[in-house]
Amino acid sequence: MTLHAVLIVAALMFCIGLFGVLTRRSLVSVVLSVELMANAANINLVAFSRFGNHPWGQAMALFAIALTVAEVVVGLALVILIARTHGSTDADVPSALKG
Amino acid sequence: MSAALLLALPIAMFALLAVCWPLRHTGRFAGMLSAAVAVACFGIAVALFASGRSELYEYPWLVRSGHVIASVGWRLDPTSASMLIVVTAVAACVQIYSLGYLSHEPPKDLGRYFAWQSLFIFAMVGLVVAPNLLQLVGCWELVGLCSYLLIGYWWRKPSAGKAAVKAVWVTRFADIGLMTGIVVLYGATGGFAWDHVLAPQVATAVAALLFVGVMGKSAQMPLHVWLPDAMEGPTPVSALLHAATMVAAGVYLVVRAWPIFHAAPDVLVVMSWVGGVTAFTAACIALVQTDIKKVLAYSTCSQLGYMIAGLGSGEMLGGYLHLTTHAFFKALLFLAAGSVIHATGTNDIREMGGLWRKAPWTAGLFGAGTLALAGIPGFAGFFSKDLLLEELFEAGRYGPLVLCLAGAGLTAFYMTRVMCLVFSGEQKERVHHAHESPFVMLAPMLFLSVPAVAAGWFAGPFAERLGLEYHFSVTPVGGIATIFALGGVGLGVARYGIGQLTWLAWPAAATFLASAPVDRLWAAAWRQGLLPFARAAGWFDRYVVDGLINLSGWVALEGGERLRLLQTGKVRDYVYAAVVGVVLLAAWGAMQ
Amino acid sequence: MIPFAVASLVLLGSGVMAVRTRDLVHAVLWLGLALVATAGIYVTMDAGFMAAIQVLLYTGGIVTLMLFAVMLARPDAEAAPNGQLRAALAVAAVFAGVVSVVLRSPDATTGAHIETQVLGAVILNQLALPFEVLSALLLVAMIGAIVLARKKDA
Amino acid sequence: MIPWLSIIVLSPLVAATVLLFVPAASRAVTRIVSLAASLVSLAGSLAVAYAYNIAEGGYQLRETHVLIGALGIRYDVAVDGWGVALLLLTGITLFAGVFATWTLEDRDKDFYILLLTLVAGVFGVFVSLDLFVLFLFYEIAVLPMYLLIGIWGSTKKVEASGPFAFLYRKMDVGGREYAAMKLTLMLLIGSAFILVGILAMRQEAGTFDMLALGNAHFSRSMQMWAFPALWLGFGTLAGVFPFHTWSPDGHAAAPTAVSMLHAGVLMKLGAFGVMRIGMVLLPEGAQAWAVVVGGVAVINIVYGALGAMSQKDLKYVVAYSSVSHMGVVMLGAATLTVNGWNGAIFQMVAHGLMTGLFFALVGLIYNRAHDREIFRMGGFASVMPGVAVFFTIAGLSSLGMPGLAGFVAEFLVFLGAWEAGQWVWALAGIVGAWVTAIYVLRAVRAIFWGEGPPERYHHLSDAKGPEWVALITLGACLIAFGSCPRLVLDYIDVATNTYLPMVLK
Repeated sequence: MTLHAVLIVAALMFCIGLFGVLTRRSLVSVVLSVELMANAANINLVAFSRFGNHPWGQAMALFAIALTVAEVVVGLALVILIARTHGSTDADVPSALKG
Repeated sequence: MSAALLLALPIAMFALLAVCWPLRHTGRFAGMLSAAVAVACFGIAVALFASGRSELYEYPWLVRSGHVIASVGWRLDPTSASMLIVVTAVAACVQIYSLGYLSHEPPKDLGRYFAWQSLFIFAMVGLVVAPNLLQLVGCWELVGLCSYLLIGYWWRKPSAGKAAVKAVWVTRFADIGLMTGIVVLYGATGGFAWDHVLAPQVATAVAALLFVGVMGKSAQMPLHVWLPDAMEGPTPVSALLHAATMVAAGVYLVVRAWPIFHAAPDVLVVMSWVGGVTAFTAACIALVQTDIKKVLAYSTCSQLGYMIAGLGSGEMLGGYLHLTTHAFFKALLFLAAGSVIHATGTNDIREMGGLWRKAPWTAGLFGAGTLALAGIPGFAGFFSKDLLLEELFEAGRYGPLVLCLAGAGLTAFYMTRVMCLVFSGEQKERVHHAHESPFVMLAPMLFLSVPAVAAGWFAGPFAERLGLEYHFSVTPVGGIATIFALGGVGLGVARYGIGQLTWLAWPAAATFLASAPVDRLWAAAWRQGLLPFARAAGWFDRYVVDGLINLSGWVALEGGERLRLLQTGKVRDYVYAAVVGVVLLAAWGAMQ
Repeated sequence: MIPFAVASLVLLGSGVMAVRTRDLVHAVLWLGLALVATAGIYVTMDAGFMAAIQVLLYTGGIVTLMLFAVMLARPDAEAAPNGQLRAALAVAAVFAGVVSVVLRSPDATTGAHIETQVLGAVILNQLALPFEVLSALLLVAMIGAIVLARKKDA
Repeated sequence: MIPWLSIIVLSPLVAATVLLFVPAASRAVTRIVSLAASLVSLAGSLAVAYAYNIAEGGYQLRETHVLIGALGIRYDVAVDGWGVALLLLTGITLFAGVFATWTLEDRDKDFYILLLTLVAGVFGVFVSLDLFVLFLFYEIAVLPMYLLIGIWGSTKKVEASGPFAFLYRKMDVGGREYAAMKLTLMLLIGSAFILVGILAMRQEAGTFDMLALGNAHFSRSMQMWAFPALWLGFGTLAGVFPFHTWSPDGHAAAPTAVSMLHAGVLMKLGAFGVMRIGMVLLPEGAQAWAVVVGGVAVINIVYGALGAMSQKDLKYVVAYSSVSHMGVVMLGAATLTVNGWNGAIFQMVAHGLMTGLFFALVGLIYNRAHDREIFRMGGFASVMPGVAVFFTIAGLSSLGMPGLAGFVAEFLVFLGAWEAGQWVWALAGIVGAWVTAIYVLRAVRAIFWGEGPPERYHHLSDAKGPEWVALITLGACLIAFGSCPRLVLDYIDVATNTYLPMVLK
C-alpha cells in the first residue's frame, strides 16, 4: 500500500460522487453524491497524515467530518423546504437563480 | 496724525453702518455721521498736505517662503498728498450734497448709500496712498465695486441694474490687461514696486498691459461705453465716482507708475493717440446728447482723453494738473446738474429753459463750471489744458494735438449749448414749478466753485511740490486753444442762445453718433459672440462630454444584460463550470 | 495490502451502487456501506480513532439524517438521470487531471502511527480556535436547519 | 497632551453612533448632537491651528497606533501646514452646514448620521499619514454621498439632444438616482486608480508610511504611469476635465448641506491627494506630467466658466463655477512654484468657503421659492435682502474681488503660473476670472435686482435664525481670510516649503 494507491482510490471515489452530482435528478441524491465526494477528500487527509507523519491531517479530517455534517444538515433542510414550496425535489425545477 | 486715519475713519464708518443696522436704518442720521467723517478726512488731508511730511508704512500682506512678496500700507508723498485733497474734498462735498439731494429716499436705502460712500472713500484713499501697484490694483477693484453698487443704487430700476453690471463687465475686461501687467511686473522684478528700472521690452510690455486697464477705468475709446450708462446712478455718485475721482484712477495709475511708462516711449505714443481720439470723438458725441448727465458723461470721457493724451506726451505735469482741476470743476458741474434735475424733475434739456430766474445760484455755479471746462482764460481748466497742449506740441505729437485742439472748441460749444438750453430762453412747462435747491446742496457747490475757478492759479506751487517746474507763458498753441474756446462759446451762444446760425447742425452725423455705434459693436460681440459660444460650450458638455460618460454607463448596463444570461440557475451547470476549472488547474499544473 | 484492496473494492462498488440506484432508501443504505468501507481503509492506514469516529458518528449520523430527509420530503419517483455521456466525459477529464497530478507528485510507502493523545493535544492546543469556531458553526447550522425546515404556520 | 486630531476625526463618528440610538422623532436632540459634534470638530481645528508651531513646521501633534502589524498598517495621524488650513475649512463648513440644514424635516436623523460619517472621512484624509488608512477614510468620505443624494436629492429633467440623444431618452438623466449613481460610480472608478497607484508605491517602497515614502526612490518608469493614475483618480473628485460631469448633476441634485460639504470640502480631497500624494511622493512623474496637468486645468477654468455662463439653473451655475475654480487649484499645483502651491491650497480654502456659502444660499432660495431657474426670478432683494447681501459677497469672492479670499488665491496662482514660464496659463486664469464676473453678476442681477418679485414670490422670507449663523460664519471667514490672508497663508507656506523642494530635487 502506497500513498499513490490511496490517492487514486480516493480520486475514483471522488469521480463517482461527481458523476452522481452531475446525473442524478433528485436533490436528495445530489446531497448523497456530495457526501461521497467529501468522503474521498477525507480519505486523502488521513492518507497525508499517515504518510506525512503529521497529526494535522487527521485533525483536519475530523473537522471536515463535522463540517460535512453541518453541510448535510443545512442541505437537507433546504431540500425539504424546496420540496415543500415547489412540490418536487427535482434539481432542474428551481429557477429562481436564473439570470 | 497720519495717513492711517484717512484709511481707518472711512472703513470704520463703513463697518459700523454695515454691521449696525439700526443705525443704518436711521438714514439721515447715518448720512450726517458719514458726511462728518468725510469732512474730517478732508481736514486731515489738508493738514497732511500742509505739513508736507512723507510717510511710508508697509505691512507684509503676502508671504512666500517667509519672504514678503506684497505689502499693504500707505505712502504719503507730494503726489498722493495732493490727490488726497482732491479726493476728500470732492467726497466731503458730495456727501453733504447727498443729504439734500437724496432727502426723499427711504431711510434704509439712504443708510445703504452712505455706507457705500464711506467704503468708496476708504478704497479711493487706499488707491491714492498705495505703496505699491498691488495695493493700487486691489483698491482699484474695490472702487470698481463701489461704482457697481452705487450705479445700482436704484436697483429696482432694470436700466440701473444693466448699467451697473455693464460697468463691471467692461472695466473687468480691461483689468485682464491690468492684472497681467502686474503679474508680468512681478515676474520681472519679484515685487510690485513701480520704481524698479526695467529692461525696455519689459517696460513696454508692462506699460502696455497696464494701459489696457487704464483705458477701461478711465473710459477711453473703445472701452468708454460703460461711463454714459453709469449715469443711471444718483447724480452725486456721478459727480464723485464717474467724474472726479474713480475714473481718474486710471490717470492716477499712470502718474504713479510714471517710471514704468516713461521707460516705454512706444506706449506713450499710443496713449497720446488714444487720448486724442477719445477727447475728440467723445466731444462730438456730447454735442448731440439731450440728457444733461449724458452730456457731462461724454465730456468726462473727453477730458480723460485730454489727460491721457497729455501724459502720452512724455511729461507728467499737464495730465496730472488737468486731473486735479477737472475733478473740481466737473464735480461742480455734476452737482449743479443734479441741482437742475432736482429742480425740474427731468434730465432732458429740451424740456428745460429759462431756469436762471428760478434758480440763479445753480445757474451761476453751472456757469462757473462751464467756463472752467471750456478753458476760458483765468479759469482752472484753462491752465491745465493749456499746459497739456503745450506738452503735446513740444513732444511733436501733432496728430493728437490737432484732435485735442478741435475737441477744445467742441467742448466750449456743447457746454454753451447746455447752458443756453437750460438756463436761458423761455420757461417750459417743467420749469414753472422749479425751485432753487436748499442750502445743504448749494453750500458744497459754492465750496467747489472756488477751486474750480482758482485752482489754476496755484499751478506753480503745485508743480513745485511735485518737484517739477511750471511757468505760465503765452504761446501759439495756447493762443489757438483760447481762440477755439472763445469761438466755441461764441458759436454756441449764437446758435442756442440767440437762435441764429440754424444751419449749424449735423443731422446725419448726429443720428449716427447718438445711436452709440461702439456700444452696438460690444453688444453684438456679447450677443453674437460670447453668449452663443458659452451656450455651445454648455451644450457640448451636457451632450457630448457627458454623453460619452453616459455611453460608457450604458455599455456597462447592456453588457450586464447580456452576461446575466450565463446564469442558468441550474446547479448542474455551475458544477460543470467548476469541473472546467479543475481541469484547467490540472492542465496548468501539468505544464509547470 | 490485501485488506486495503478489499476495502477499496467494497468502497468503490458500494459508491457506484449508491450513485446508480434509483430507489432512494436503497441508495442511502449503499452510502452507509461506502462510509463503513472508508472506515476499513482508515484501519488499514493505522488510524483506528478516525475509523471509530467514521463509523460511530459519521455513518450513523449521515445515514439517519438522509433517511429522515427521504421520508420527510417524500420525493416522487426520481426521474431518469440525464446527460450521462456528458457527465462521464467530464468525470473522466477530472480523473485524468487528478491522477496526472498525483502521479507527478512524490510517492511514499512508509507511514507512521499517529497517537490519539497527540491528535487530541493538537486539536485542543494549536487548533483550539478553529475547533471553537467549528462548534459555533455547528450551532448555527442547527438553528439554520430548524428555521429553514420548520413549517411557516407552525 | 490632548489628542486633538483624534478628537476631530472621531467626534463626528461618535455623534453618528449616538444618533443611532436617538429616536427619530426627537428632532431637537438630533440637531443638538450634530451641532455638538460640529462644534467639537471646529474647536479642535482651531486648537490645532493654535497648537501648531509655524516656526518649526513639518508634521506635528502626531498619534500612532498599530492596526494590522503584519501589513504595516497603522492609525497614524499628524498635521502639517496644509492640513491645518484644510481642517479649519472643514470644521467651518461642517459647522455652517449643520445650521444651513436646520429646517430639514424628512428623515433628518438618518441625514445627519450620514453627513457626520462623511465628514469624519474628510477629516481623516487630511490628517492620515498612512496611505492605507488615508484611502479608507477617502472611501468613507465618498460613499455616503450615494445615499445622501439618492434619498434627499432633487431632480431636474434633461432634454434629449445631441449625438447620444437615444441614451438620454433611455436614462433618467438629471434624476436624483441618476445623479447619485453617476457621482458614486465615477468617484469609485477614480478610487480604483488611486488604489493602484498606492499599491504600486507600496510595492516598491514596502511601506504605507507617507514619511517613509517621501524618502523612497521610486523608479522613473513606475512614476511615469503611477502619477497619471493618481492624478486621474484624485482628479475625478477634484473635477478635472473631462471627468467633471458628475459635479453639475451631483451638486445640483444634492441637498443643501451635502452640496456645501461636497463642493466645499470633498472636492478638495481630490486636489489635496493630487498634490500631497501624487506630486510630493512621485516627483519625477509630477514634473513630466505638469504641463498636461496645467493644460487640463486651463481647460477647466475657461470651459467651466463658459459652462456656468450657459446655465439657467442656479445650482448648475454654482456647480460649473466649482469646476472652473477647482481648475485654478489644479493650475496652481501644476506650476510647481511656491506661489502656485500656496495659491492652490489657499484657493481650496477660499473656494470651499465661497461655494459653501453659495450652496447654502441656493438651498435657502430654493427652499422658499421652489424654483431654481434664474431668469424666472427677479427683485428678490426686496423680500430677502440678507440673502442678497451674502450672495453678492460670495459672488465677489468668486470673481476675485480684493478683500475677499478668492482674490488672494487666484492672484497667487497667476503669479505662480507666470513664474513657471507659462504665460498662457496665467492669461487663461485671468480671463476665467473675467468670465466669472460676467456670469456671477448676471445671476445676481437676474435674481435679486429689478422690480419687485412676481406675485407668487411676495411671501418669501429672508434667512432665519440658524440660517443666519451659517451665512455669517462663512461670509465673515471670506472677508477675514481675504483681508488678512496670512491667517492661513503662513500655515500653508511652511508646508509648501517642505514639500516643493522634495518635488524639485
